[in-house]
Amino acid sequence: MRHYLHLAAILAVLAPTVQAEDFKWAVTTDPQTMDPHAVNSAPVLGFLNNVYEGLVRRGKDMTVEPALATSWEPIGDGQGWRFHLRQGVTFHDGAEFTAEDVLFSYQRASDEVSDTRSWFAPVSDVVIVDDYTVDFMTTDPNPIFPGSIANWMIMDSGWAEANNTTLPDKENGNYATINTNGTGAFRVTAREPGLRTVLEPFDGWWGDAEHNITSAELTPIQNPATALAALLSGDVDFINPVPIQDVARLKENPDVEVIQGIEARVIMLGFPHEAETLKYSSETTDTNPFADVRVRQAVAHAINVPAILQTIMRGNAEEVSQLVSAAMQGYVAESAARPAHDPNQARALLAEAGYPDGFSFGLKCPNNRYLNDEAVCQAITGMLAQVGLNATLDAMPVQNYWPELRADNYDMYLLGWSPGTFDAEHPIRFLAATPNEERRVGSWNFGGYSNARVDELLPLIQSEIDPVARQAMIDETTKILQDEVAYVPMYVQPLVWGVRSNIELTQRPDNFFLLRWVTVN
Amino acid sequence: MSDFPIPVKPQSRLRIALDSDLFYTFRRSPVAMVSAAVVLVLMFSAIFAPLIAPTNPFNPASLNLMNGFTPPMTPNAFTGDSFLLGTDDQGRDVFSTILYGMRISLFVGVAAVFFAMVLGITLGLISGYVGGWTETIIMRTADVQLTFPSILVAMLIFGIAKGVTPVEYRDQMAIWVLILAIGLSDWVQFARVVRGATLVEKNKEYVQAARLIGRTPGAIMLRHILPNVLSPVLVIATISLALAIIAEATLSFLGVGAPPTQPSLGTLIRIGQGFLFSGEWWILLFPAITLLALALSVNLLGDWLRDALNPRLR
Amino acid sequence: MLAYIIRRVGQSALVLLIVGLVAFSMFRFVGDPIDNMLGQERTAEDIERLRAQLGLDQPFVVQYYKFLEGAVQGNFGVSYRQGRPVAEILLERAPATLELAMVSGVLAILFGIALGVFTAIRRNGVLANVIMSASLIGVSLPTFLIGILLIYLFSVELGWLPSFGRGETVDLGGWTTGFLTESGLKALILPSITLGLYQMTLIMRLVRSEMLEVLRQDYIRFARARGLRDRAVNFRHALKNTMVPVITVIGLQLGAIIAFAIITETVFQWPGVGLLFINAIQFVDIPVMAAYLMLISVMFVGINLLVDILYFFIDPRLRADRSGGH
Amino acid sequence: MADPVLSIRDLSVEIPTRHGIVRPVDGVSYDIQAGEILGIVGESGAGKSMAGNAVIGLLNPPAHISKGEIWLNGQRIDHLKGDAMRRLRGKEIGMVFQDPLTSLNPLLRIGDQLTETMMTHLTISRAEAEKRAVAALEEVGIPGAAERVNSYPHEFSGGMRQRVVIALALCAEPSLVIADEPTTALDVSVQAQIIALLRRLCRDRGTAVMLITHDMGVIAEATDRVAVMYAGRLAELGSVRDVLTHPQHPYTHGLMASTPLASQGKRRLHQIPGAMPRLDAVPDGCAFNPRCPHATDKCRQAPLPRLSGGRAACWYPLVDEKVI
Repeated sequence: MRHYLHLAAILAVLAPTVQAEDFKWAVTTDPQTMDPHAVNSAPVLGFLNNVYEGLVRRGKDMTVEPALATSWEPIGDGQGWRFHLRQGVTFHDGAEFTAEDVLFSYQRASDEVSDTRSWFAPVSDVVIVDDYTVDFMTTDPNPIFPGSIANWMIMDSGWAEANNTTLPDKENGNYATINTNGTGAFRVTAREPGLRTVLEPFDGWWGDAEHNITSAELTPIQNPATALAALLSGDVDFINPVPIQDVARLKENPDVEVIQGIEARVIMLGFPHEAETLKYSSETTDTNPFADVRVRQAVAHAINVPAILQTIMRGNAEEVSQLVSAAMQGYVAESAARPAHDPNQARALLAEAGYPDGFSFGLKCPNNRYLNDEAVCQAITGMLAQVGLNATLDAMPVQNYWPELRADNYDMYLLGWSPGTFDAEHPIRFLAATPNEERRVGSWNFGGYSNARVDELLPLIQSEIDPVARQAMIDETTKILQDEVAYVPMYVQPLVWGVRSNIELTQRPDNFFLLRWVTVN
Repeated sequence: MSDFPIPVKPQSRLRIALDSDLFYTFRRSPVAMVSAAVVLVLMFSAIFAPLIAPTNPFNPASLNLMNGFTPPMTPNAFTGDSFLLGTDDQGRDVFSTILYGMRISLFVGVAAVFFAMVLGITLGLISGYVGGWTETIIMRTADVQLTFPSILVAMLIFGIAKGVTPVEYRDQMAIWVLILAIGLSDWVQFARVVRGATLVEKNKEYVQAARLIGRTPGAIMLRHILPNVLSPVLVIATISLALAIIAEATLSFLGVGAPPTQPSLGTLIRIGQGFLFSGEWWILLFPAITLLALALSVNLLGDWLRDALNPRLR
Repeated sequence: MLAYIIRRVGQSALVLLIVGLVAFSMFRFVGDPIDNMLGQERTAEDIERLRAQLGLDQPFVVQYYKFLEGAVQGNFGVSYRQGRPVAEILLERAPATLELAMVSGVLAILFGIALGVFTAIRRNGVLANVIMSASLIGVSLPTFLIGILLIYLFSVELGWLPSFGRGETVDLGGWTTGFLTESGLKALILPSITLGLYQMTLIMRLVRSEMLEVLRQDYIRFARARGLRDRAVNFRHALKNTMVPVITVIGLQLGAIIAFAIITETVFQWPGVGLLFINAIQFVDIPVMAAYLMLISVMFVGINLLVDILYFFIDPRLRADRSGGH
Repeated sequence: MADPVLSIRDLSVEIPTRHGIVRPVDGVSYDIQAGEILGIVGESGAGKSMAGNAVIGLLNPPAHISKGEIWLNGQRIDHLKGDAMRRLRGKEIGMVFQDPLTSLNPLLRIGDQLTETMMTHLTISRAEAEKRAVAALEEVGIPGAAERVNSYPHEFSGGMRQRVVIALALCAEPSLVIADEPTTALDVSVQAQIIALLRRLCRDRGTAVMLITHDMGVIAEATDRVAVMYAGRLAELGSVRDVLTHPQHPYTHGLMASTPLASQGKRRLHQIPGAMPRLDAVPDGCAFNPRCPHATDKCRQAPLPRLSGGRAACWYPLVDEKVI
């Protein structure tokens, strides 16, 4: 039996440190790994942006700004991009940052086992020009490349080799799964996966500190009521997200402030375009009404988005007509109008399509993925029922949801999409293009929506350097998707953060929380 | 006192019931009477919910989302509609939802307990009467079952049932799966009690006599042993009912409960707890009070029944 | 006695095997771990590759066999979610749950027995009846609601106690304890009440009914007829005789405490194995789920064994009976 | 004659029930002298145990003494409550129950049960109590008493356990022992031993004994006087020889006639027609009148004569009618 005691630990605890700059925050999901290349998910990348840095980064308004690269320019006529690296940067362990690390991080992040591999799909080669200059060669001209690698984080090659973590290991984990060594403004000093992660400012950071915190602690709190209680009681300084319904109450509370924004995530309904028949209908068993564009239009007209926003979202979200929000690059302002809520027109369209009495079908919905997803689906069920579309709602946890969608077990489904590149091309690639394994497109197009013109436009959009020409093609695609009602985009999910009143921080539209913009008063 | 000679004279069933000691102690216990009244009123309103409830919250077409979050007895800001107990996030009348939700809770609870009871009594009778390997297998299974916490059992069953049910039927399955899950996690105590009582009864003279005159084991178990073990079973059943209703609520909290479009009381509470801090207290409070009243009354009745059916404690 | 214990251990091993098999057969239905392990920009090919790497494409019997093979050697695999050995994670989390369960269990047993004896002795007293009825409130509301209400009252409104977590902990050679710090002790209060309330009610009611049963036994009448003091009759004679069934149930309830800790830990964000399990379900972390279920089973089996052994010490009759087999 | 150890005067016990108040003991009076064994006999439900319970103060609520007095060694005890009564139990009044298998706490060693009892009532050290416990067991004829004090009840046979029970009842040397059917649960072969033991111990110590039984054989064998109870009332009270051989009450007569006594040889047993009335439906007049072959209207109407001077509570006591 071990019985030795960490006296120092006890003493440290018994004499609480009197530092007002201790900052504690809570999120729903713990970053599952500390490896920046292992998992491409918002909780991981958002957190690691405090610890690791990329060649470029996004500012408070999402603009691409220099980070480990001080400047960059296209090479020749769209053959690639040249990045000039920042000098005098050191990793947390003291190692110096050089072009070697950039190449290593490219190799690591673009490996088959890396989840970030798709970022480098356009890249044909990476060439070290000198210690502080690196060229990224692309197969086609790629105008948005610098912005698309803003979350690609640079790891020290020497550290990775020394700790045998030259490749990420999702399945078994390795040194980098728990340990970090970035160049960022904060370094991880304690990591207890799923419980807490403690950070401290990195003294050797190259940038100017805009924060005043001396220590920060992240705790995942899953139950929203508990998280809110923790904020209200002052046990934490910041929670993300705040349950929508509590926004109004929190605003009245002088101890707490609510910071709201519009997230990039568009919530939409999807259809089984390819299916022969409905799966969950009690009477319409030999055909698929959703293959008819009029039926899809009817759905769009049946849904009263303003009512959803008014009640369930409590006026904290904005409606949207296309697959990206207005904050994204490539948003089509002239197509901003949503189909009006018009039950009569919906009924007329259904009659026209041959379903004057409507039909029954199954609506699948996650219940722990998006803000109030289940409640929204319930409301949609009610609205559709009013025009004769009798949906049976099946709401389930997200771990069951994706397999269901992949198995085509739905007649209609709810989906949220947040473009990782902040560009309209992203949803076109994943949601609108005809699914094609080889070309790596349409991987989230569960319904198999297919339009030859969209498929034709996508590669052109991807390689067009001229912003005007590119936007014209996006306009056209957006128009097609709207006309055909490929999806029914409804609203943009709101960002709602809750902070104690003595905290100042910055909310970035991608829902990333950066410690370097936090001030404790 | 139990050895006082008791005269046997023919009486009508009602007369027997009214004259019984059970009814007598019932009349003497205000707690029992109040609880019974509460349970009866709640059961009645649940059964006749479609007649009592002002709206049908399970019919999505009848809902107006703009009625959402209307406080009790206050006109809605947009629609001007007013509701006795207010509305929830979907604009459903809380009063109606409680009535319909109680229907589901009671149905799940009663059906689950009934299922557990039938299963437990059957297995208990068999293992007690037959003995040998049959008994060993049944009672070891019971041990395995006890080894597993009931909510975990329920979660496992829920998971498996979701998996094996054909997708077309999955939506209607939720309720039945709940019944199965709660019932299966609850049969052991019935089986144990019945087995114990069977072991005692089967050696009594009347059972020996029945066996001697050639009654089949099935008939002996049903006609002779079963009636003698019913009173402890009844007590367990009552308390299990309350537990089943709570278990359903807990499962709902863990995300494996009744579907939100047809919420049970537990689901209502799960939904309502999300509005505890936001000021819409009525969405949580009224279902919670109803559940409390229901479970408390059933428990109190079970308590009373246990004491009343145990003549030695009287 | 030894033969008995050996046989029990054998049976327990069988129970564990069955538990494992059942657990593995159901993992397929919990969901698909792949989606949580891959990001938004995964391809169908990525999915297949990862699935093959994890062995998820094999029949569950094969997966089960592989799990057993590892488990026998003390290797429970690597968490899909955390990429760390499951055994390590469980060991890290176990102290939190065990401390919580211990405090709740002790509270439940102490108050349960005391109130049970009280309500049995004063069977017709007003206070006893009030306690009996009031205790039912604890079992008439779902645990999660009680927890949330406690947080609302004591953390948010009154600000007396922390709303979540374990507070500061002290590391005693691998065992983190919350017993040694003020914040750790404070953090224990609400969760242990939430967790223990139900069990306390159960134990109290059981003790009461067993006491009533024992109090009308001849030997209690005989003890009274010998003029023994009430205290001696009630505690030395009566309470001791209620202990066999009470200990059985307490044993089972200890297991239930650990199981119900799932809910309490979720509500209070208590960093124990229950929370780990709930997270594992959410992320379909099969190795963690499997190991947790095995851990729970081992605990149950161990507790049951312990309870049986306790009988020997309490009831002299069993010491004679058991040698022949039972 | 010295003052009696126990004197019961017009004792009534009542139980309120939903069917009205029942009186399982109704106006009963009798004395027991030191060293005397009084047998109480009657059918089950006749109130004999209830009277014993009333004396030792262990009536189960809602049963209670409604009337009458109980005097023990010149002290009135029927109104004593709580601790005062408790001090008498075991110390002044010992009690032996019917079933030795259930009378002993299964979880405690018998030595502990003995010392516990003695130390409750006598100011003696534990060592002294342990010594006395061994002596007490020896006295009741338990072989190897010095070792057996450490045994648990289940390690004894039924007869041995009843000896232990007697040792327990007598260990604080009470002046009165109430033995409630002490042999009913025992094998016939050991019944006589237990009765003999009880008789010997009480004679030696001059303890008064109230021996409750329905077994006429035990009465004949062990008691000095006998009280016959019927429906809560005393039917007949007298010396055992008188009552057994010359019963004056028709009920006693019937009871004797229906009892197989060894002396009687083979002969058809007599039956009393009917059954004892429910206690909530005791007929007016003499409780026995519906079953009595000699009953007249007087028996059916007039209040029952109380047993005072005479032996039998009967308008028409049988005179010298031998039971053969």
